[in-house]
Amino acid sequence: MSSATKTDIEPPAVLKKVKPAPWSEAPLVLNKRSFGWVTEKICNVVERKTPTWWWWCFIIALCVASFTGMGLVYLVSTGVGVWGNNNPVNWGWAIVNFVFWIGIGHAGTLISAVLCLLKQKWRTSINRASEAMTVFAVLCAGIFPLFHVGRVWFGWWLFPIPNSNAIWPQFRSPLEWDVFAVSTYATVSILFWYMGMIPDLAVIRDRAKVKWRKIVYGIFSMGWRHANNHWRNFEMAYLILAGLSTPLVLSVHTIVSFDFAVANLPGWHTTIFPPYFVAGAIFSGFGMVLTLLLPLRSVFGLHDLITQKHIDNMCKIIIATGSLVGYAYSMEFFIAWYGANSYEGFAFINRAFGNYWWSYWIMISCNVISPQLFWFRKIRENTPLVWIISIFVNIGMWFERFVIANTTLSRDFLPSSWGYYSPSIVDIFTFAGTFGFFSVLFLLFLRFLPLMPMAEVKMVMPQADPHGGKH
Amino acid sequence: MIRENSEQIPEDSPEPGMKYWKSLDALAETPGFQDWIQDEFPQGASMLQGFERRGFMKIMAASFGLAGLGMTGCRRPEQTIMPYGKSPEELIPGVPNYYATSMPSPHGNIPLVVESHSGRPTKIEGNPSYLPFGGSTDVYAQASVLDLYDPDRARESFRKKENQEGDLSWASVNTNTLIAEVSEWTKDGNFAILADRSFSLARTKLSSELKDKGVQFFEYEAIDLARPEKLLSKGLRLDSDGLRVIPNLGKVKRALSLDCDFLGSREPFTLANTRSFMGGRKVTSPGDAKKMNRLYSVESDMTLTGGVADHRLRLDPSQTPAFAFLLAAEVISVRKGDQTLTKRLKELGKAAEIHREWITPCVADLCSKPSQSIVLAGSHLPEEVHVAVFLINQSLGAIGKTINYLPTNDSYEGISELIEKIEANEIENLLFVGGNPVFLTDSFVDWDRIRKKLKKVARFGYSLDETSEFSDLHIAQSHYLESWDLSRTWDQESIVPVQPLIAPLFDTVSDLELLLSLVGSSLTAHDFVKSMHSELEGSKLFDDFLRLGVLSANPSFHSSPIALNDYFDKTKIQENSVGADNLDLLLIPDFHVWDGRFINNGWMHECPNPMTKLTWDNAILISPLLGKKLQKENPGIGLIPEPTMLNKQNQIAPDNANFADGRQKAPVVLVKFGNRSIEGPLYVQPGLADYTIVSSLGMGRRKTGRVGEGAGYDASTILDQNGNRMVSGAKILKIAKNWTYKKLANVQEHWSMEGRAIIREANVDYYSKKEDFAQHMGAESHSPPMWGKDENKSLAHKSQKTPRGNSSYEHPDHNYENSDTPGRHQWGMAIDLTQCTGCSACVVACQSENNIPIVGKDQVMRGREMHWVRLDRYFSSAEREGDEIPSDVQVSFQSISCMHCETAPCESVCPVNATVHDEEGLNAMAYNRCVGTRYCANNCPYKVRRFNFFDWNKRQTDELYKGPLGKKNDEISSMGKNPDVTVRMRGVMEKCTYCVQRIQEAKIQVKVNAQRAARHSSGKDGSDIEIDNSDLKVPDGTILPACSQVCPSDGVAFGDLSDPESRVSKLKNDPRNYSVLGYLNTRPRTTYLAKIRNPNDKMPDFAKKPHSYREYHDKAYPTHHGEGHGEKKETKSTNGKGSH
Amino acid sequence: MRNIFPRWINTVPIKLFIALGMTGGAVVAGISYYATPKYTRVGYQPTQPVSYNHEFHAGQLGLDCRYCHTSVDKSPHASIPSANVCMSCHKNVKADSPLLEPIRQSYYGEDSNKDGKLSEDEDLNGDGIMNVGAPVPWVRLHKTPDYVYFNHAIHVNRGVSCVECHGRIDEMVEVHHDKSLSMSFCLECHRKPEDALRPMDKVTDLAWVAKHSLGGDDLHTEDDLDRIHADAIGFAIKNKWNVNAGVSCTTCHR
Amino acid sequence: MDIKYGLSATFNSAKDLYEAAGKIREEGFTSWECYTPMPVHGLDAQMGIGRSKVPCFTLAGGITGFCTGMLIVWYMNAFDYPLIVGGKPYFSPIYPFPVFYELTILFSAFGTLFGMFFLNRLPQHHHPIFEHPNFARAGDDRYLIVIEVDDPKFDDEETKAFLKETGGKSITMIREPA
Repeated sequence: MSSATKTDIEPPAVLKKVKPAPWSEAPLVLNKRSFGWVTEKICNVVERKTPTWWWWCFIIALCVASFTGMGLVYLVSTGVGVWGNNNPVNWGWAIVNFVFWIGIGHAGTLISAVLCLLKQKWRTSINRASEAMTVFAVLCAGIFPLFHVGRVWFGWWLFPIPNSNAIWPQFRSPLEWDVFAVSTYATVSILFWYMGMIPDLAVIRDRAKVKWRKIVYGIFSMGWRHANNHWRNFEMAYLILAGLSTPLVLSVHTIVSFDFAVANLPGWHTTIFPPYFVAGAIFSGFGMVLTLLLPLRSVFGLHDLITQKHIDNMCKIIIATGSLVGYAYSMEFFIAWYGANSYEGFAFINRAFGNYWWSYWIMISCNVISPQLFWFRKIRENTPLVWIISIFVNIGMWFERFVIANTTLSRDFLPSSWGYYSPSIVDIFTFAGTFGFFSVLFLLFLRFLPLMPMAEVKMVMPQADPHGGKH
Repeated sequence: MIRENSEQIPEDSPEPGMKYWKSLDALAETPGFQDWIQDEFPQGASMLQGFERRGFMKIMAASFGLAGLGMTGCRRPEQTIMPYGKSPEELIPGVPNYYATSMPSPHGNIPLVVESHSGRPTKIEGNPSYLPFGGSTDVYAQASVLDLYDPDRARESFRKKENQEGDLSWASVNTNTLIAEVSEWTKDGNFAILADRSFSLARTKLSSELKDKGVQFFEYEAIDLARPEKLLSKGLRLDSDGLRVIPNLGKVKRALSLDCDFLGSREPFTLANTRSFMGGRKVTSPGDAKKMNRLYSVESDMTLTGGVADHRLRLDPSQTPAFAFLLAAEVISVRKGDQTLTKRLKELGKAAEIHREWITPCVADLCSKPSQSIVLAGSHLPEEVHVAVFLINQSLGAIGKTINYLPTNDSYEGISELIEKIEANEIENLLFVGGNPVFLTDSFVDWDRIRKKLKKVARFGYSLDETSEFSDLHIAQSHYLESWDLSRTWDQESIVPVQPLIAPLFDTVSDLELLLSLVGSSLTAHDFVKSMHSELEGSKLFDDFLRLGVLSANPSFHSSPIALNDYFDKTKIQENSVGADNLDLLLIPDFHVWDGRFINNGWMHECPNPMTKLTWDNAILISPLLGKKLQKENPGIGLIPEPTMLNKQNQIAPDNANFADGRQKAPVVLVKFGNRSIEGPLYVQPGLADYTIVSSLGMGRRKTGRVGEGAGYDASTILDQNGNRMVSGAKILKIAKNWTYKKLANVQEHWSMEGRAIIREANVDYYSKKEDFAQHMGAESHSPPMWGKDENKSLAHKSQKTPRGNSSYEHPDHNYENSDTPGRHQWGMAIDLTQCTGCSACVVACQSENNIPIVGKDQVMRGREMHWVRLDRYFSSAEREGDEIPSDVQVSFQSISCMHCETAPCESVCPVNATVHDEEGLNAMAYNRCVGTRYCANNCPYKVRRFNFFDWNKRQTDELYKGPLGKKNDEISSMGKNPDVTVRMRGVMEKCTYCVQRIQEAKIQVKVNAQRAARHSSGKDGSDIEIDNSDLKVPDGTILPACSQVCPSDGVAFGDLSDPESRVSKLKNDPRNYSVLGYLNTRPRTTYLAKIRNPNDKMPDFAKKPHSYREYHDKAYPTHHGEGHGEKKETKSTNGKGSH
Repeated sequence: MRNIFPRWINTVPIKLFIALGMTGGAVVAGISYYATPKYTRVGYQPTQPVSYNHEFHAGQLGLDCRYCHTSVDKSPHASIPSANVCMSCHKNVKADSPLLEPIRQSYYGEDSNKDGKLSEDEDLNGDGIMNVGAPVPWVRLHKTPDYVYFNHAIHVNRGVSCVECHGRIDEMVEVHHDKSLSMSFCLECHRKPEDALRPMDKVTDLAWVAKHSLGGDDLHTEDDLDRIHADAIGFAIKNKWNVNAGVSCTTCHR
Repeated sequence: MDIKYGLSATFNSAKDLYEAAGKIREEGFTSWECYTPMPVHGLDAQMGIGRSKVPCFTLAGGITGFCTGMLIVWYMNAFDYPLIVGGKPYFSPIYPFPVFYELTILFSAFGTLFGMFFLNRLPQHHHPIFEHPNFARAGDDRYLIVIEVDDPKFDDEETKAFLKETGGKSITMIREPA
């Protein structure tokens, strides 16, 4: 690499003969920054005095989050009736939001785990933040399946706990599977996230001037001491967790998709759901990552660490997954037509042209059309535009879940029981609140935790090479 | 259920101060109560146990320590009540008793057997001893028990107080003092009583006694079902006061109804009619299909009768007379009757000549089976029509065979005479007994003027209403379940008792008691009835009479033929033609509230009108043609929705109303006729005569209880003093500059079956060619056999042995055979769609039996109605444009409730095992295990599961959104709850259980009896006695779920599938038997028998296949589209699956 | 830079871990003991308005349960006797024991001189009818939740003794709640009915235990034989009577 | 009197550390350790240490998870209280799939993390190395090598000299206050 070519050590004789093709990959850290600079840059975010903008954002986020709180209190005290659900449409926004948030989570795990296995070095500067996103998104998601039930106070019946009624959960139900999938997902994400943070916490601990910082970071860094032996086990554990998270992340949305695929309703009962949901999840996840990181990048001036290359890569993943999702949409229609089941056929015609046609076309335009813009370098390089499109992706993916859940339920088998669903004000506020809740958590993360894994960033810098850049 | 625990009230807690509980404790001192403890009810104290444990028994516990006794005690009437044969001799706590009584109704008393849980009437059933009804009841009888527990009924008597501002308030008074006061009035001669119609012998006797005392007695009934009989006997110049039509439809093969809804709720004797007529449509083999009767209906409204009809002609009421005359002319000429009469009738019927091609074949058909035919005319039609119809039946020779004419002799003076007398100052004091005349006659009586002419006015009524506001005194009336009476059925075949199941809950008296004290008799109502009974001919023991509940009398029918050749000479030919600006207006009693008497009955309000599917409201019904016209002329009206793309593409049929978020948005209009008018929301009703407006009486009351407040609009202005219910020359007008709208709670937005094989129908000829046509419909006819290799095994074998699912892992048998607890029965249900008229009695019966809550209009509009039985109504029509709302429709009803699928989709998605199968094939729903994920409801293809979105049973329906702060329900309403069924709390799912409480009770009884019998026979300690399975099986027909027990046409069969001899097994083996959505392999235990129609191929509107079948065929095989009637399709579907 | 924490801190984590583990275990144990019917119901012993002595009546006198609880074999509910049942004996026996005052009140009511006739001054509310007094407010002991439908008749008639759910009432001076009556308690018996079944005439014989009919046998102790015999009887009855105690929801929940 | 822990030498680049480490290994030192701001690839080999043992813990966790999953489902739905649910088999290895799948992953993850902690003897909040005056730089951009006093070949002077010639700067003795 550029820095490596500068070193005055003679390359071995072999290379003289081979003449390797000139290696021109954009560097992952620009302007030949030093380790010190990286450490300074990242720790500074945590160490410097709390900026006023942070306080403003935090307070606003807190207010928004309170919507969820109030919504849930009202819900539990009064009954599910305060939501818009009705008889044909027994699942309204609650489940839509659940699937939406879970989906958001996926990018984090994907970046930190899958890309790690694929040895994608560029992941290093973005994985910490996206893992944080995963954890917080899953927390937001968890709220809905828990509170959408009629008697929350009996929620514990879903867990296999011995009781004096001598009766157990029913393990054939996708909802029961969700309990295991989601709780596992949350736990493993947190473990992975925390373990990755230990060395960085140690760094902050070592730099800390104030007593309480020393103690708090000291406790959480577990007495890490950058010893090679530590690194050895750490790296192994990290690799294994990555290896575990990869099948996990795929299974979670597969199982979430079972909530629909296992049911027998036209438009739900399809085998295409698992892959299609996973693709959608990654799609929306990367949308969210961009939505979060682009502002961070400019606020903290991380342009050298989150480079155009990163943005390009993410945009490309969005094109790919977006197209996958688009393919799934068209394939659903094909199967519905090819299967020649009149109920199935109608379900899809109804999706596109029936009482919820608008939601369908919002979904198509946001998920299938808008990402295609990323084919053009100009657009990928126009950061504000990328940010806007990433938001479209999020909107689109929320509507995808809405379309799947509601169009099918509102018009299923017997025309006599057809109905229409529209959310109540409580629905809307409860959902809006979760964004506040998410922001609160994310802001706290920015303020107190290293938003990039310093060690990993350093590893991909030329200085890290023990052979002084000899390839 | 869990509700109770949350508000368990300890025994020692002070009583909650509910007025009537206090009064109960007071009542607990009354002699009757004490007596009863002494004699009747030794182990009364133990009642507490039985009661306290049920949700609704909290209240008892709340009253003093022995509330149980206190309550149950004073619930019991003074005199001993002989239980019906079914019930045990003495009252055992926890075991319900059954008592025979009867419900007064405008068409005679309905004989009943009432289930009573320790003095609390909870469920109404028909009395099978009265054969014409065969133990069935109508929707009103079912709902009437709720009125007993109506929180808004008059709990004591009142005296009106009017302060300076003129706004009135009521001061409560002891009832007896008021009665004493009123009986003073009888002394002077200018006292009159205006009573509602009653079939009570006791009242007749007393009223005559009153007349002797110089009291003038008048009667008024807005929907006077006795009117036609008066008209007829007048027309026929008979000396009897009336000549009542008593159809005898069992023998009928051909029937024609002239705007007569003789199967619906608005004509008298419909229970008997339904039973006998639908009996004539029962089909078990192509053989009897040939014998099946045929119904022609000529009607203006879309009635239930029209729904059953094989041929239906839409005709505006003003055109009906002409049609009747032409019909008469035809029949008489075919039957070689009097020429001149025929000629005259032809002239009169000129206007109907346009229907000639309909009439000729129809008459030919009627006359082909003369003595087995019948023609019936609607009660709102004019005298001439009734006479003409009499002549038709006479010349058909139907009289005495398919129809009887019963001379009736109860003359009475009506309201117009009363008014004249008041005008003439002959009356100063007036007493209203029952009814609600001030509200109903407002349009033609100037009550303000009348009031000035009257000195004192008293009102005897069930609740404070318009008439009470008109009066100074309100005397509280008892419910019929609190009263004694002796009365008659409509056909006067039987004399029936009205006996109380419960002492008056409040300070009320029955009408009989009132009249008794007015005549100054010292007898109690019971003694009076008893004495009257002893005078009856053929009467034996009073107790036996009460036990049986009926005493047959033999009325003598009119037989002598009548010649009326000159009758029609002075009848003038009316030339009036109908049109958009000259509409006919027909007033019918409202389905929900009849003439307003059920205005405060939540069950009736929430039971959807079978045709319009409206709850909590009535609407101004207009025809699609008129609707389209209005929509075209005023684009802003928003009456019919803009055709969507799917409509245009013929993917789905257009809705017949605008639905905003599931709420029907109906424009409110003014209908003007002469100087009168009505104002209400419009509703486009397929099947209505083009220029007819149908409007219903009884809604839109000004003064009601909380339930009926603001329900519907008032159409009483249509009435006039002659009791006419038809007006011509009506016009529809805008009420204000811009359109105003009313939100209606419609429970079924979509009226078309969309060619899905949900209700499967065929005509007799096709059915006789192809018995199993139903099995060749729907996706399952193309799928592999549902039962795998067992496809051809017997039903019993399938129901027990065929494992569910077909995977390679070990499956549970249906009956758990490999477990320690194999099922002894396999429950199942078969519903014969041919038998369903849509009377909706099953809906309310189920609600009453299973403690199903009322959710209120707002929640119904949100799609949260709780009925376990949903009566789906579909219209189908001949081929139509994609976005056209049809005018000529065939109606099909289907009652849908939990199907108890053997491979239930709801079960496998429940995460907590709250809904699982039991060993007898019931899909159990354990409310107390449910957490309320609602996944099961989503996954139910039939959408029969209902979720408690709120605490329906606890909160008032208008306080739901206030949560814990909302007002609680008045506890009295919970006294009527069935203690054998859990009262559900919020957040749990519920659904039809096949009345599992009845199943369990029956099984327990059988076991107990078997065990005791065996022991007695062995005489030993019992350890050696042998009891085998057969002793422990419940005999077929013992268990009747509420819906099947109430059904007038026996359309619902329930029983054990593992017993090949059971009725249900036999029905399920009928080739017509099919499963709804069978292709999903849910294997429902409730299956349906396809509907058979019996059209006449000579008729102009004859279609080779029922419309719904055509629609199905066109959707399923688009390539043969339009061959719906063709011969080719015939061959297509006969060679069944594979050919497509 | 210096150490932030003292040396002893290195042992804290493991200690913490153990401590948490133990408290967790304690909490679980506590809940499963104190918060389940085994604890919340068993032993409940309210004071009754009349201190009726079951040990004396049922035990020593040997009154049959059904003498007072008349509807137990006919109805879902075993009724509590009304005053006249008590008085059928206590008119003569202990006719004026102060303990029985409430019963007499309830029984005689207005007939204060107990001559069975109503005199003018006795007729308090002047209705000319001899009214009984306020009933005796017995306190309820055994209670299943209102979504559970327990039926006494079927159990009593099919050879399940009172003792199975109510314990040795005949040994209780004042009755207390003896069994947990939780769902698992019911299931236990419904899964193995043979353990509870006995001959019909032994149902109200709370002291009954299956005695073996074989002679002494040195291979077995008496108890073993009794146990074996009891099982044998249970199974015999179960099969002969075709007893099939359901374990599905509909058996108890409606 | 302070307790000696070991001698530390500082290096400025990964390369220097790497080579120094090689030399120390050849010298035959046994208890010594490198402190680096990030994992240095190939250093294990250079220091002569083998592969990490973490995977064993993962495997153990995984097996436990799988068995737990299968067992609870079989016990609860097929053995203890078998109920007829949608006519499906009481037990089949198919429908519990999501359950045992997730539990396998969950338990492996725990195994991994706690295995790592165990092998690294973490948490250990107190350690002599923290007494090193310039330890903070080890997490930043400096590389340390510490040869501990309890190494048999350790000798204040010689080791110091030896470290110097490996190219280590600012050689310091780490002392821990008693």
